[in-house]
Amino acid sequence: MGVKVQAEDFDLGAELAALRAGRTDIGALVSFSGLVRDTAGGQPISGMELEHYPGMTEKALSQIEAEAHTRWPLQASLIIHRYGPLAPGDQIMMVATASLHRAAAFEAAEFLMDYLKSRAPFWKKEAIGAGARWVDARDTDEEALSRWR
Amino acid sequence: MGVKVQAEDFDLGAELAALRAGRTDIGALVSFSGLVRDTAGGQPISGMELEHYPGMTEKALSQIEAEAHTRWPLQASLIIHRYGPLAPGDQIMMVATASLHRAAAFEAAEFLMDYLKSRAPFWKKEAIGAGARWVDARDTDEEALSRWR
Amino acid sequence: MDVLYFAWVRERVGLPREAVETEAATVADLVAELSAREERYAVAFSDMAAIRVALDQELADLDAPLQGVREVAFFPPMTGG
Amino acid sequence: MDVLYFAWVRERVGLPREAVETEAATVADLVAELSAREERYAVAFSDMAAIRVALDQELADLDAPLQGVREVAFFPPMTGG
Repeated sequence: MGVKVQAEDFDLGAELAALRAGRTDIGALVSFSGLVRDTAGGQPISGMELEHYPGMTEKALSQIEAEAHTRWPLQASLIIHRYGPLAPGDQIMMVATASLHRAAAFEAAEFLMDYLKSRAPFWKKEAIGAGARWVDARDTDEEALSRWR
Repeated sequence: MGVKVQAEDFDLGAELAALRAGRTDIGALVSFSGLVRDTAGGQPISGMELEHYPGMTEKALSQIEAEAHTRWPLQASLIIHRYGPLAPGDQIMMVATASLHRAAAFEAAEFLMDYLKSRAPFWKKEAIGAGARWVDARDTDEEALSRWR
Repeated sequence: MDVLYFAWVRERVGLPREAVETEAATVADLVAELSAREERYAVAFSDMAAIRVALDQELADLDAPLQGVREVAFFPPMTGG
Repeated sequence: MDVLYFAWVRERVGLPREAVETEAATVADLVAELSAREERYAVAFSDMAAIRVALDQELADLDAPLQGVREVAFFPPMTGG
Protein backbone atom coordinates (compact mmCIF):
# COMPACT_ATOMS: atom_id res chain seq x y z
CA MET A 1 0.00 0.00 0.00
CA GLY A 2 1.22 3.50 -0.69
CA VAL A 3 0.09 7.05 -1.40
CA LYS A 4 2.29 9.77 -2.88
CA VAL A 5 1.23 13.38 -3.50
CA GLN A 6 3.92 15.25 -5.36
CA ALA A 7 4.69 17.99 -7.87
CA GLU A 8 7.29 15.86 -9.71
CA ASP A 9 6.51 13.46 -12.52
CA PHE A 10 6.64 9.71 -11.87
CA ASP A 11 7.88 6.71 -13.86
CA LEU A 12 4.81 4.50 -14.41
CA GLY A 13 6.88 1.52 -15.57
CA ALA A 14 9.31 1.76 -12.66
CA GLU A 15 6.43 2.02 -10.17
CA LEU A 16 4.72 -1.06 -11.62
CA ALA A 17 7.98 -2.99 -11.67
CA ALA A 18 8.65 -2.07 -8.02
CA LEU A 19 5.16 -3.20 -7.04
CA ARG A 20 5.80 -6.78 -8.17
CA ALA A 21 9.58 -6.95 -7.65
CA GLY A 22 10.64 -10.21 -6.03
CA ARG A 23 7.06 -11.41 -5.66
CA THR A 24 5.52 -14.62 -7.00
CA ASP A 25 2.09 -14.33 -5.37
CA ILE A 26 0.53 -11.78 -7.75
CA GLY A 27 -1.58 -13.05 -10.65
CA ALA A 28 -3.05 -9.81 -11.97
CA LEU A 29 -1.70 -6.27 -12.03
CA VAL A 30 -3.88 -3.37 -13.22
CA SER A 31 -2.78 0.22 -13.70
CA PHE A 32 -4.61 3.38 -14.61
CA SER A 33 -2.93 6.64 -15.48
CA GLY A 34 -4.55 9.97 -16.15
CA LEU A 35 -2.96 12.31 -18.72
CA VAL A 36 -3.42 15.99 -19.60
CA ARG A 37 -5.27 16.29 -22.93
CA ASP A 38 -4.71 19.17 -25.34
CA THR A 39 -8.41 19.92 -25.76
CA ALA A 40 -11.45 20.18 -23.49
CA GLY A 41 -14.96 20.56 -24.83
CA GLY A 42 -13.53 21.27 -28.28
CA GLN A 43 -11.26 24.10 -27.08
CA PRO A 44 -7.47 23.87 -27.15
CA ILE A 45 -5.82 23.62 -23.74
CA SER A 46 -2.30 25.00 -23.33
CA GLY A 47 -1.83 23.62 -19.83
CA MET A 48 -3.36 22.93 -16.46
CA GLU A 49 -2.86 23.96 -12.84
CA LEU A 50 -3.72 21.36 -10.22
CA GLU A 51 -4.54 22.75 -6.80
CA HIS A 52 -4.86 20.52 -3.76
CA TYR A 53 -5.45 20.59 0.00
CA PRO A 54 -2.16 19.49 1.60
CA GLY A 55 -2.77 17.18 4.53
CA MET A 56 -6.35 16.30 3.64
CA THR A 57 -5.24 14.96 0.25
CA GLU A 58 -2.96 12.31 1.71
CA LYS A 59 -5.55 11.44 4.37
CA ALA A 60 -8.37 11.07 1.83
CA LEU A 61 -6.30 8.95 -0.56
CA SER A 62 -5.13 6.68 2.27
CA GLN A 63 -8.72 6.18 3.42
CA ILE A 64 -9.85 5.31 -0.12
CA GLU A 65 -6.95 2.88 -0.51
CA ALA A 66 -7.69 1.23 2.86
CA GLU A 67 -11.35 0.87 1.90
CA ALA A 68 -10.33 -0.90 -1.33
CA HIS A 69 -8.27 -3.37 0.70
CA THR A 70 -11.29 -4.20 2.89
CA ARG A 71 -13.41 -4.87 -0.20
CA TRP A 72 -10.99 -6.87 -2.36
CA PRO A 73 -8.11 -9.25 -1.54
CA LEU A 74 -5.30 -7.04 -2.83
CA GLN A 75 -1.63 -8.02 -2.58
CA ALA A 76 -0.46 -4.49 -3.32
CA SER A 77 -1.71 -1.08 -4.36
CA LEU A 78 -0.37 2.36 -5.12
CA ILE A 79 -1.79 5.84 -5.67
CA ILE A 80 0.32 8.72 -7.00
CA HIS A 81 -1.24 12.13 -7.68
CA ARG A 82 0.59 15.24 -8.83
CA TYR A 83 -0.20 18.92 -8.18
CA GLY A 84 1.06 22.19 -9.66
CA PRO A 85 1.46 23.18 -13.30
CA LEU A 86 1.10 20.47 -15.98
CA ALA A 87 1.40 20.52 -19.77
CA PRO A 88 -0.59 18.57 -22.40
CA GLY A 89 0.68 14.98 -22.51
CA ASP A 90 1.88 15.10 -18.89
CA GLN A 91 0.93 12.39 -16.42
CA ILE A 92 -1.53 13.66 -13.78
CA MET A 93 -1.85 10.59 -11.60
CA MET A 94 -1.81 6.80 -11.45
CA VAL A 95 -3.31 3.97 -9.47
CA ALA A 96 -2.18 0.35 -9.48
CA THR A 97 -3.76 -2.75 -7.95
CA ALA A 98 -2.43 -6.30 -7.64
CA SER A 99 -4.48 -9.37 -6.83
CA LEU A 100 -4.73 -13.11 -7.50
CA HIS A 101 -7.32 -12.71 -10.26
CA ARG A 102 -8.24 -10.08 -12.80
CA ALA A 103 -11.74 -9.27 -11.58
CA ALA A 104 -10.54 -8.06 -8.15
CA ALA A 105 -7.66 -6.06 -9.62
CA PHE A 106 -9.88 -4.36 -12.23
CA GLU A 107 -12.71 -3.60 -9.79
CA ALA A 108 -10.38 -2.23 -7.11
CA ALA A 109 -8.66 0.05 -9.63
CA GLU A 110 -12.02 1.39 -10.85
CA PHE A 111 -13.16 1.87 -7.24
CA LEU A 112 -9.98 3.83 -6.43
CA MET A 113 -10.49 6.04 -9.49
CA ASP A 114 -14.20 6.65 -8.83
CA TYR A 115 -13.61 7.69 -5.22
CA LEU A 116 -10.46 9.64 -5.97
CA LYS A 117 -12.34 11.67 -8.62
CA SER A 118 -15.08 12.85 -6.26
CA ARG A 119 -13.58 12.54 -2.78
CA ALA A 120 -9.91 13.55 -2.96
CA PRO A 121 -9.39 17.34 -2.71
CA PHE A 122 -7.88 18.23 -6.08
CA TRP A 123 -9.09 20.97 -8.42
CA LYS A 124 -8.08 21.43 -12.06
CA LYS A 125 -7.81 24.82 -13.74
CA GLU A 126 -7.33 24.67 -17.50
CA ALA A 127 -5.45 27.36 -19.41
CA ILE A 128 -7.37 28.32 -22.58
CA GLY A 129 -5.84 31.02 -24.74
CA ALA A 130 -5.02 33.99 -22.49
CA GLY A 131 -7.51 32.88 -19.83
CA ALA A 132 -8.11 29.98 -17.48
CA ARG A 133 -11.17 28.07 -16.34
CA TRP A 134 -11.88 25.82 -13.36
CA VAL A 135 -12.97 22.39 -14.54
CA ASP A 136 -16.55 21.58 -13.50
CA ALA A 137 -17.20 18.32 -11.70
CA ARG A 138 -19.17 15.98 -13.95
CA ASP A 139 -22.50 14.56 -12.75
CA THR A 140 -21.36 11.20 -14.13
CA ASP A 141 -18.45 11.19 -11.67
CA GLU A 142 -20.76 11.49 -8.67
CA GLU A 143 -23.08 8.88 -10.21
CA ALA A 144 -20.16 6.50 -10.64
CA LEU A 145 -19.99 6.14 -6.86
CA SER A 146 -23.44 4.53 -6.72
CA ARG A 147 -21.93 1.38 -8.21
CA TRP A 148 -20.00 0.76 -4.97
CA ARG A 149 -22.74 1.32 -2.36
CA MET B 1 -3.29 -1.02 -32.41
CA GLY B 2 -0.91 -3.90 -32.10
CA VAL B 3 -0.66 -7.60 -31.33
CA LYS B 4 2.56 -9.41 -30.44
CA VAL B 5 2.88 -13.15 -29.74
CA GLN B 6 6.36 -13.97 -28.55
CA ALA B 7 8.49 -16.22 -26.34
CA GLU B 8 10.56 -13.31 -25.00
CA ASP B 9 9.66 -11.21 -22.00
CA PHE B 10 8.40 -7.64 -22.54
CA ASP B 11 9.00 -4.34 -20.74
CA LEU B 12 5.57 -3.22 -19.50
CA GLY B 13 6.77 0.30 -18.67
CA ALA B 14 8.47 0.77 -22.04
CA GLU B 15 5.39 -0.50 -23.89
CA LEU B 16 3.10 1.90 -22.00
CA ALA B 17 5.52 4.80 -22.56
CA ALA B 18 5.66 4.02 -26.29
CA LEU B 19 1.87 3.91 -26.49
CA ARG B 20 1.53 7.55 -25.40
CA ALA B 21 4.86 8.92 -26.68
CA GLY B 22 4.44 12.29 -28.38
CA ARG B 23 0.67 12.24 -27.97
CA THR B 24 -1.51 14.81 -26.23
CA ASP B 25 -4.92 13.38 -27.11
CA ILE B 26 -5.04 10.56 -24.54
CA GLY B 27 -6.80 11.17 -21.23
CA ALA B 28 -6.84 7.68 -19.74
CA LEU B 29 -4.43 4.76 -20.08
CA VAL B 30 -5.26 1.35 -18.57
CA SER B 31 -2.97 -1.66 -18.45
CA PHE B 32 -3.45 -5.23 -17.30
CA SER B 33 -0.65 -7.72 -16.91
CA GLY B 34 -0.95 -11.37 -16.03
CA LEU B 35 1.81 -12.98 -13.94
CA VAL B 36 2.76 -16.57 -13.12
CA ARG B 37 1.83 -17.35 -9.49
CA ASP B 38 3.78 -19.77 -7.34
CA THR B 39 0.70 -21.69 -6.21
CA ALA B 40 -2.49 -23.01 -7.81
CA GLY B 41 -5.33 -24.46 -5.80
CA GLY B 42 -3.06 -24.54 -2.74
CA GLN B 43 -0.31 -26.53 -4.49
CA PRO B 44 3.15 -25.08 -5.18
CA ILE B 45 3.87 -24.42 -8.86
CA SER B 46 7.47 -24.61 -10.04
CA GLY B 47 6.72 -23.26 -13.51
CA MET B 48 4.41 -23.24 -16.46
CA GLU B 49 4.45 -24.15 -20.14
CA LEU B 50 2.27 -22.07 -22.44
CA GLU B 51 1.26 -23.78 -25.67
CA HIS B 52 -0.38 -21.84 -28.48
CA TYR B 53 -1.68 -22.24 -32.05
CA PRO B 54 0.67 -20.18 -34.25
CA GLY B 55 -1.26 -18.28 -36.89
CA MET B 56 -4.66 -18.60 -35.25
CA THR B 57 -3.36 -16.86 -32.12
CA GLU B 58 -2.42 -13.65 -33.92
CA LYS B 59 -5.64 -13.77 -35.95
CA ALA B 60 -7.85 -14.25 -32.86
CA LEU B 61 -6.11 -11.50 -30.88
CA SER B 62 -6.35 -9.07 -33.81
CA GLN B 63 -10.06 -9.81 -34.18
CA ILE B 64 -10.65 -9.23 -30.45
CA GLU B 65 -8.69 -5.97 -30.57
CA ALA B 66 -10.60 -4.77 -33.66
CA GLU B 67 -13.92 -5.59 -31.96
CA ALA B 68 -12.88 -3.47 -28.94
CA HIS B 69 -12.18 -0.53 -31.28
CA THR B 70 -15.68 -0.80 -32.76
CA ARG B 71 -17.23 -0.76 -29.28
CA TRP B 72 -15.20 2.01 -27.60
CA PRO B 73 -13.48 5.16 -28.90
CA LEU B 74 -9.91 4.01 -28.32
CA GLN B 75 -6.90 6.12 -29.28
CA ALA B 76 -4.52 3.20 -28.91
CA SER B 77 -4.34 -0.41 -27.75
CA LEU B 78 -1.82 -3.20 -27.42
CA ILE B 79 -1.91 -6.92 -26.72
CA ILE B 80 1.24 -8.92 -25.96
CA HIS B 81 1.06 -12.62 -25.08
CA ARG B 82 4.00 -14.92 -24.45
CA TYR B 83 4.33 -18.66 -25.06
CA GLY B 84 6.82 -21.30 -23.99
CA PRO B 85 8.30 -21.99 -20.55
CA LEU B 86 7.63 -19.47 -17.76
CA ALA B 87 8.72 -19.30 -14.11
CA PRO B 88 6.79 -17.99 -11.07
CA GLY B 89 6.82 -14.18 -11.08
CA ASP B 90 7.22 -14.02 -14.88
CA GLN B 91 4.94 -11.87 -16.99
CA ILE B 92 2.55 -13.96 -19.12
CA MET B 93 0.82 -11.22 -21.09
CA MET B 94 -0.40 -7.65 -21.10
CA VAL B 95 -3.12 -5.52 -22.62
CA ALA B 96 -3.26 -1.74 -22.71
CA THR B 97 -6.04 0.63 -23.78
CA ALA B 98 -6.02 4.40 -24.22
CA SER B 99 -9.09 6.62 -24.48
CA LEU B 100 -10.39 10.10 -23.64
CA HIS B 101 -12.07 8.99 -20.43
CA ARG B 102 -11.54 6.30 -17.85
CA ALA B 103 -14.77 4.35 -18.34
CA ALA B 104 -13.98 3.47 -21.96
CA ALA B 105 -10.37 2.57 -21.19
CA PHE B 106 -11.33 0.31 -18.26
CA GLU B 107 -14.20 -1.39 -20.08
CA ALA B 108 -12.16 -2.02 -23.22
CA ALA B 109 -9.30 -3.55 -21.19
CA GLU B 110 -11.72 -5.86 -19.37
CA PHE B 111 -13.35 -6.79 -22.67
CA LEU B 112 -9.96 -7.65 -24.19
CA MET B 113 -9.09 -9.79 -21.18
CA ASP B 114 -12.45 -11.60 -21.06
CA TYR B 115 -12.31 -12.50 -24.76
CA LEU B 116 -8.61 -13.30 -24.76
CA LYS B 117 -9.15 -15.74 -21.85
CA SER B 118 -11.77 -17.84 -23.63
CA ARG B 119 -11.21 -17.18 -27.34
CA ALA B 120 -7.45 -16.94 -27.97
CA PRO B 121 -5.81 -20.35 -28.47
CA PHE B 122 -3.42 -20.60 -25.51
CA TRP B 123 -3.18 -23.50 -23.07
CA LYS B 124 -1.36 -23.48 -19.74
CA LYS B 125 0.35 -26.54 -18.28
CA GLU B 126 1.52 -26.11 -14.70
CA ALA B 127 4.53 -27.98 -13.30
CA ILE B 128 3.70 -29.41 -9.86
CA GLY B 129 6.46 -31.39 -8.16
CA ALA B 130 7.70 -34.01 -10.65
CA GLY B 131 4.49 -33.85 -12.69
CA ALA B 132 2.53 -31.40 -14.76
CA ARG B 133 -1.15 -30.63 -15.18
CA TRP B 134 -3.15 -28.84 -17.85
CA VAL B 135 -5.02 -25.91 -16.35
CA ASP B 136 -8.81 -26.32 -16.58
CA ALA B 137 -10.83 -23.50 -18.08
CA ARG B 138 -12.95 -21.87 -15.39
CA ASP B 139 -16.73 -21.64 -15.79
CA THR B 140 -16.47 -18.04 -14.57
CA ASP B 141 -14.30 -17.18 -17.57
CA GLU B 142 -16.97 -18.30 -20.03
CA GLU B 143 -19.63 -16.55 -17.95
CA ALA B 144 -17.61 -13.31 -18.04
CA LEU B 145 -18.37 -13.05 -21.77
CA SER B 146 -22.10 -12.65 -21.13
CA ARG B 147 -21.42 -9.12 -19.88
CA TRP B 148 -20.50 -8.04 -23.42
CA ARG B 149 -23.38 -9.52 -25.41
CA MET C 1 -10.45 28.63 14.11
CA ASP C 2 -8.60 28.40 10.79
CA VAL C 3 -10.76 28.79 7.70
CA LEU C 4 -9.34 27.61 4.36
CA TYR C 5 -10.55 28.30 0.83
CA PHE C 6 -9.63 26.44 -2.36
CA ALA C 7 -10.02 26.86 -6.13
CA TRP C 8 -12.67 29.45 -7.17
CA VAL C 9 -13.87 29.82 -3.57
CA ARG C 10 -10.34 31.00 -2.71
CA GLU C 11 -10.33 33.37 -5.69
CA ARG C 12 -13.69 34.90 -4.74
CA VAL C 13 -12.87 35.27 -1.05
CA GLY C 14 -9.49 36.65 -2.07
CA LEU C 15 -7.25 34.67 0.27
CA PRO C 16 -6.28 31.02 0.86
CA ARG C 17 -6.72 30.95 4.66
CA GLU C 18 -7.49 33.14 7.64
CA ALA C 19 -8.04 32.87 11.39
CA VAL C 20 -11.68 33.55 12.27
CA GLU C 21 -13.08 34.35 15.72
CA THR C 22 -16.61 32.99 15.82
CA GLU C 23 -19.31 31.61 18.09
CA ALA C 24 -21.09 29.96 15.12
CA ALA C 25 -22.63 26.64 16.18
CA THR C 26 -22.68 25.03 12.73
CA VAL C 27 -21.04 25.36 9.31
CA ALA C 28 -24.22 27.03 8.02
CA ASP C 29 -24.05 29.57 10.84
CA LEU C 30 -20.43 30.34 9.94
CA VAL C 31 -21.34 30.79 6.27
CA ALA C 32 -24.14 33.21 7.23
CA GLU C 33 -21.81 35.11 9.57
CA LEU C 34 -19.07 35.51 6.93
CA SER C 35 -21.57 36.40 4.17
CA ALA C 36 -23.04 39.16 6.36
CA ARG C 37 -19.57 40.49 7.12
CA GLU C 38 -18.36 41.29 3.56
CA GLU C 39 -19.64 41.13 0.00
CA ARG C 40 -16.82 38.87 -1.24
CA TYR C 41 -17.96 36.09 1.15
CA ALA C 42 -21.58 36.57 0.08
CA VAL C 43 -20.46 36.13 -3.54
CA ALA C 44 -18.33 33.06 -2.78
CA PHE C 45 -21.17 31.42 -0.81
CA SER C 46 -24.06 32.52 -3.05
CA ASP C 47 -24.73 28.94 -4.24
CA MET C 48 -24.04 26.55 -1.38
CA ALA C 49 -25.09 23.57 -3.54
CA ALA C 50 -21.78 24.15 -5.38
CA ILE C 51 -19.71 24.23 -2.16
CA ARG C 52 -18.15 21.30 -0.29
CA VAL C 53 -17.02 21.53 3.34
CA ALA C 54 -14.31 19.73 5.31
CA LEU C 55 -13.97 19.89 9.11
CA ASP C 56 -10.48 19.00 10.32
CA GLN C 57 -9.82 17.51 6.85
CA GLU C 58 -12.91 15.24 6.76
CA LEU C 59 -15.86 15.95 4.44
CA ALA C 60 -18.86 17.24 6.41
CA ASP C 61 -22.39 18.57 5.90
CA LEU C 62 -23.56 22.17 6.18
CA ASP C 63 -25.41 21.42 9.41
CA ALA C 64 -22.37 19.81 11.06
CA PRO C 65 -21.50 21.35 14.49
CA LEU C 66 -18.27 23.37 14.80
CA GLN C 67 -17.68 22.51 18.47
CA GLY C 68 -14.03 21.48 18.92
CA VAL C 69 -13.20 21.96 15.23
CA ARG C 70 -9.85 23.64 14.51
CA GLU C 71 -9.85 23.76 10.70
CA VAL C 72 -12.77 24.47 8.35
CA ALA C 73 -12.30 24.32 4.58
CA PHE C 74 -14.61 25.48 1.78
CA PHE C 75 -14.12 24.40 -1.84
CA PRO C 76 -15.94 23.40 -5.04
CA PRO C 77 -16.66 19.74 -5.94
CA MET C 78 -13.36 17.93 -6.49
CA THR C 79 -12.00 17.36 -9.99
CA GLY C 80 -8.87 15.25 -9.50
CA GLY C 81 -7.93 12.03 -11.27
CA MET D 1 -6.65 -31.90 -45.09
CA ASP D 2 -4.31 -30.96 -42.24
CA VAL D 3 -5.55 -31.94 -38.78
CA LEU D 4 -3.91 -30.26 -35.76
CA TYR D 5 -4.09 -31.19 -32.08
CA PHE D 6 -3.18 -29.02 -29.09
CA ALA D 7 -2.61 -29.44 -25.33
CA TRP D 8 -4.00 -32.70 -23.89
CA VAL D 9 -5.73 -33.57 -27.16
CA ARG D 10 -2.27 -33.55 -28.78
CA GLU D 11 -0.88 -35.70 -25.96
CA ARG D 12 -3.68 -38.26 -26.24
CA VAL D 13 -3.58 -38.49 -30.03
CA GLY D 14 0.21 -38.65 -29.79
CA LEU D 15 1.14 -36.12 -32.46
CA PRO D 16 0.73 -32.38 -33.12
CA ARG D 17 -0.48 -32.57 -36.72
CA GLU D 18 -1.11 -34.99 -39.57
CA ALA D 19 -2.48 -35.04 -43.10
CA VAL D 20 -5.81 -36.90 -43.23
CA GLU D 21 -7.55 -38.23 -46.36
CA THR D 22 -11.27 -38.10 -45.64
CA GLU D 23 -14.67 -37.76 -47.25
CA ALA D 24 -16.23 -36.64 -43.95
CA ALA D 25 -18.95 -34.02 -44.51
CA THR D 26 -18.81 -32.40 -41.07
CA VAL D 27 -16.48 -32.08 -38.09
CA ALA D 28 -18.59 -34.62 -36.22
CA ASP D 29 -18.21 -37.08 -39.12
CA LEU D 30 -14.42 -36.61 -39.03
CA VAL D 31 -14.36 -37.22 -35.27
CA ALA D 32 -16.37 -40.43 -35.72
CA GLU D 33 -14.10 -41.57 -38.56
CA LEU D 34 -10.88 -40.96 -36.57
CA SER D 35 -12.34 -42.53 -33.39
CA ALA D 36 -13.24 -45.67 -35.32
CA ARG D 37 -9.76 -45.82 -36.83
CA GLU D 38 -7.67 -46.08 -33.65
CA GLU D 39 -8.15 -46.24 -29.88
CA ARG D 40 -6.02 -43.12 -29.18
CA TYR D 41 -8.47 -40.95 -31.16
CA ALA D 42 -11.43 -42.53 -29.38
CA VAL D 43 -9.77 -41.64 -26.05
CA ALA D 44 -8.96 -38.08 -27.11
CA PHE D 45 -12.51 -37.52 -28.40
CA SER D 46 -14.36 -39.43 -25.64
CA ASP D 47 -15.89 -36.21 -24.22
CA MET D 48 -16.64 -33.84 -27.07
CA ALA D 49 -18.12 -31.28 -24.62
CA ALA D 50 -14.51 -30.71 -23.54
CA ILE D 51 -13.24 -30.22 -27.11
CA ARG D 52 -13.15 -27.03 -29.15
CA VAL D 53 -12.77 -26.97 -32.94
CA ALA D 54 -11.26 -24.46 -35.35
CA LEU D 55 -11.68 -24.60 -39.13
CA ASP D 56 -8.99 -22.69 -41.01
CA GLN D 57 -8.15 -20.95 -37.71
CA GLU D 58 -11.70 -19.80 -36.90
CA LEU D 59 -13.72 -21.35 -34.06
CA ALA D 60 -16.48 -23.60 -35.39
CA ASP D 61 -19.21 -25.98 -34.22
CA LEU D 62 -19.19 -29.78 -34.41
CA ASP D 63 -21.81 -29.77 -37.14
CA ALA D 64 -19.87 -27.33 -39.33
CA PRO D 65 -19.27 -28.58 -42.90
CA LEU D 66 -15.70 -29.49 -43.95
CA GLN D 67 -16.20 -28.58 -47.61
CA GLY D 68 -13.27 -26.43 -48.77
CA VAL D 69 -11.56 -26.52 -45.37
CA ARG D 70 -7.77 -26.98 -45.45
CA GLU D 71 -6.95 -27.00 -41.71
CA VAL D 72 -8.93 -28.53 -38.84
CA ALA D 73 -7.76 -28.12 -35.23
CA PHE D 74 -8.94 -29.88 -32.06
CA PHE D 75 -8.09 -28.56 -28.59
CA PRO D 76 -9.42 -28.11 -25.04
CA PRO D 77 -11.09 -24.85 -23.88
CA MET D 78 -8.50 -22.08 -23.95
CA THR D 79 -6.70 -20.97 -20.80
CA GLY D 80 -4.60 -17.98 -21.81
CA GLY D 81 -4.41 -14.59 -20.17
